[in-house]
Amino acid sequence: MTVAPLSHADMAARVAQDIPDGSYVNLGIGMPTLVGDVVSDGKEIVFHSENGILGFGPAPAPGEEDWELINAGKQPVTLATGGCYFHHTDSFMMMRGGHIDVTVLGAFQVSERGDLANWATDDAHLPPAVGGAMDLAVGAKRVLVLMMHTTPDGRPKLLQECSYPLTAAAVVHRVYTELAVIDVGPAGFVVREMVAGLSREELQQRTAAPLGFADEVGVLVPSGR
Amino acid sequence: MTVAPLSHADMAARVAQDIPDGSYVNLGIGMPTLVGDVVSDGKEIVFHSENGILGFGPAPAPGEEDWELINAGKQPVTLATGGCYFHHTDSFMMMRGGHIDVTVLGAFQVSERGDLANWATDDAHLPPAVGGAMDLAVGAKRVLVLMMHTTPDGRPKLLQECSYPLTAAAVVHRVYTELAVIDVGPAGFVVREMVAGLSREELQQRTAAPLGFADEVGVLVPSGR
Amino acid sequence: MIDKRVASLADAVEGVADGAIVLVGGFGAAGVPVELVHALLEQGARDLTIVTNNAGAGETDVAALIREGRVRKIICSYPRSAGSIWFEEFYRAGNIELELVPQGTLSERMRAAGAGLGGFFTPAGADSLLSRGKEIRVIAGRRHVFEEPLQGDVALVKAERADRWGNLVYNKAARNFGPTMATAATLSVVQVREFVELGDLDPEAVVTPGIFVDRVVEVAG
Amino acid sequence: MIDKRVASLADAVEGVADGAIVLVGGFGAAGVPVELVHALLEQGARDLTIVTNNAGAGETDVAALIREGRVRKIICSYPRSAGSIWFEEFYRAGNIELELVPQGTLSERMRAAGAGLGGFFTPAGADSLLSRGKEIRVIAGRRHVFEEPLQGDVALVKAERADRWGNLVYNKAARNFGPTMATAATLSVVQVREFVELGDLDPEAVVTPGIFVDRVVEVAG
Repeated sequence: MTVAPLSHADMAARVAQDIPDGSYVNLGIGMPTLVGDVVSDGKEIVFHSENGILGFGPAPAPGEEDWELINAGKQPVTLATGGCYFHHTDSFMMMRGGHIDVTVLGAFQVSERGDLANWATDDAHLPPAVGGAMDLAVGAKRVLVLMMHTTPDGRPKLLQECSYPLTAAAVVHRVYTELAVIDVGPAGFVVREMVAGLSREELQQRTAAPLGFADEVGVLVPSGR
Repeated sequence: MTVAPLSHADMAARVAQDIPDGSYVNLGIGMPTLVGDVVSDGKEIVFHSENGILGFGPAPAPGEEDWELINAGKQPVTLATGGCYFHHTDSFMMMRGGHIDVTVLGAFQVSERGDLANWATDDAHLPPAVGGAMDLAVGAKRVLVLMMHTTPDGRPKLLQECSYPLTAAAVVHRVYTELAVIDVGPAGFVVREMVAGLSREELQQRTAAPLGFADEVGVLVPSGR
Repeated sequence: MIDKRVASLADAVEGVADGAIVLVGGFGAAGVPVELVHALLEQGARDLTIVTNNAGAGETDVAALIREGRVRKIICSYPRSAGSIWFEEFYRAGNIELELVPQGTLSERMRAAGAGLGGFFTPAGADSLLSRGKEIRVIAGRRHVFEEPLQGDVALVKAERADRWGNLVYNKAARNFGPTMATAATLSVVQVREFVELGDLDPEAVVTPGIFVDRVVEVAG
Repeated sequence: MIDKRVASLADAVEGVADGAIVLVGGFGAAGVPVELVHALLEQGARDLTIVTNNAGAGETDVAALIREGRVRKIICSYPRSAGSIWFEEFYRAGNIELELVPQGTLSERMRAAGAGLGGFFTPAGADSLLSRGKEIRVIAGRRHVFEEPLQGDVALVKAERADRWGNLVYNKAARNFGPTMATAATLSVVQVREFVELGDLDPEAVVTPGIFVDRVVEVAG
């Protein structure tokens, strides 16, 4: 394959396009946090952090960190004008209760029914850890997955059935990878956009479930960032 | 019977004696509210109101009423120094969750097992109404009942079984009437104190369940108030 | 740009459908969104289910909705307040349905809806007639009754101050059911005494974060 | 006279029994009652069950309790933080029991205990391994799992300011689990940065009313 995949920054920017102005958004730890850096041009987005912040802003300047003002990834943040604090149980009311408009999560695997596996692998060496993933996956109005199309050793992450333990069943609405934007619906995976120069067959080879294609498949063009 | 029963004020004062310093107390509407007027001599008691106040104080001076600062009986109150406000769901956490040390409630009937009937009679003419009675009855650490010993037409209110619909089963710890202070325990009703001049037989006649008596039965003496 | 402020009471209640479940804040007279309820009366929605602690008194707010025949059913804990004449008249004539719920359960059922829970077991009322027909379970040696979440289509709430994001603070015991109802309705509508600028509310002291609020209208007094 | 202030950290944790269930606040480093946990280490209670979001990191607080062999079991949502070396070592050697709970369920289970509820149904985790052996119920077309209340014997919480009644306010995101844990333990112990006079806290902005607090100790910094 000679095509140029999207960079992480481009992937995040593509997700950001799909987040409407005025949304309440929870970003998972890892790559999804990049979305926060690119989403704000012209839109007013309120970011939620599971540890009790609604409306947090960008990282503070070096030396200005407040370790009692951190996000779910334990990184220092700031409070946006209009932001506020609340306790954990109230925070998870927001998450589980359908009040978060959009969540962007990383994933190990996504099935064509929208099943999400993002909390445990089959590596028994590590103690299991789940955090807020399950609450968020069942509760957000729209679950977007931002992940690489395959594992580092080339195995597909888009599957007919997840082999890893599920986080939640039938919750993912859309997947963003370095190669494509793919909807998950009653018809299984439907490709909406593909990176320039990639063939449908090449994308299917990297995907372990049958792909449908939209009538008009858009083209993703790397920005060079 | 020639004995002088306790006045309402004396009954309230007798209840107040049994409330330890530092207690969190919820007073039911009606006669129990009188306890608030007599409890404070030397003790610091924190009064809870179901509508979201902890630490309310006495009624305001006439003309100083704030109709957004009212108690469960919808009467204007004040806020004591150290008091605070919270929402209804949190307020009922306190009540149902075992955080209120003492509640003083009125009752239509109390059974010898401690069953409480204080929300509905057999009068089908009135629409039913329950308020916070059931949450409080199951949740307070100690449930004290303050009521007249018999109905206005002379029927006993202390019974083997309540004939009115129950508020909660086996919750009442002690009953205070104009005639006696009566514990409710595994042995049924046990009289702790009786008003001066009343015989055990006379008290039993006014009670529709067998009365036990403490080894030393104290004497209740009306204050004249 | 987020701006939940609306210009009029009519805008605030626009779109409430016939048959809606409407959560109405207040305990006694404190925290009742009187002007919003009157706007709903004007707006004309019928066949409503009203969830509120009391059943209205006198001729205003929920009592007026009942008097005008707009209320099919009321879900409340204490409909027998002084002056609840319209409720009592409709109730005796069989013209209004009543679902009586212990007050803590009423509040907790709305919270469960707002929190995305499927229901809960409570000891309150488990020994009473109000648990008839419901699942009873003995937990830790004690009878509990299963209670379902209570979700509203609309919540009408009164608060003290709001910013354009819909962050709210309340006044004293007028807070009561407001914060919970705001979480439990598809459309949460709030009347406030005063709009403030974004950033004017102390972030440590916001009681209802704006995420739970859809429309805010200023009603002086 | 109510005065919940105690003079020392040792007084604050006095009486914690072997085998106690101890709720420990904090998320990451924010809101962890480090000094109270160290006082518990000094106090010597063994065979503890610790309920906390993470499993400690480095050599301090919960990690130190684990290192010293005081912790029989940990109930948490995310024991795999950077630096959780003592937890990982004990876990691999089979010397500590782990009950993994989704974070919202962890918090909600403690709230249920504090609220006197017998448990609740949640959709979180209902499709997952974490619901194995638990009751599953389809409610409104969706799988839910039944979760039990989680009551502590002791809660260790960090807040910002307290008065002698135990009313608390917190600092920013250090609030996290503190308000819920304070409701859910038989003995709630709080370290605060500062004592204030009764009446100095805004009654509209108290986060934890004193009824949920038993002891408060001042720890500067």
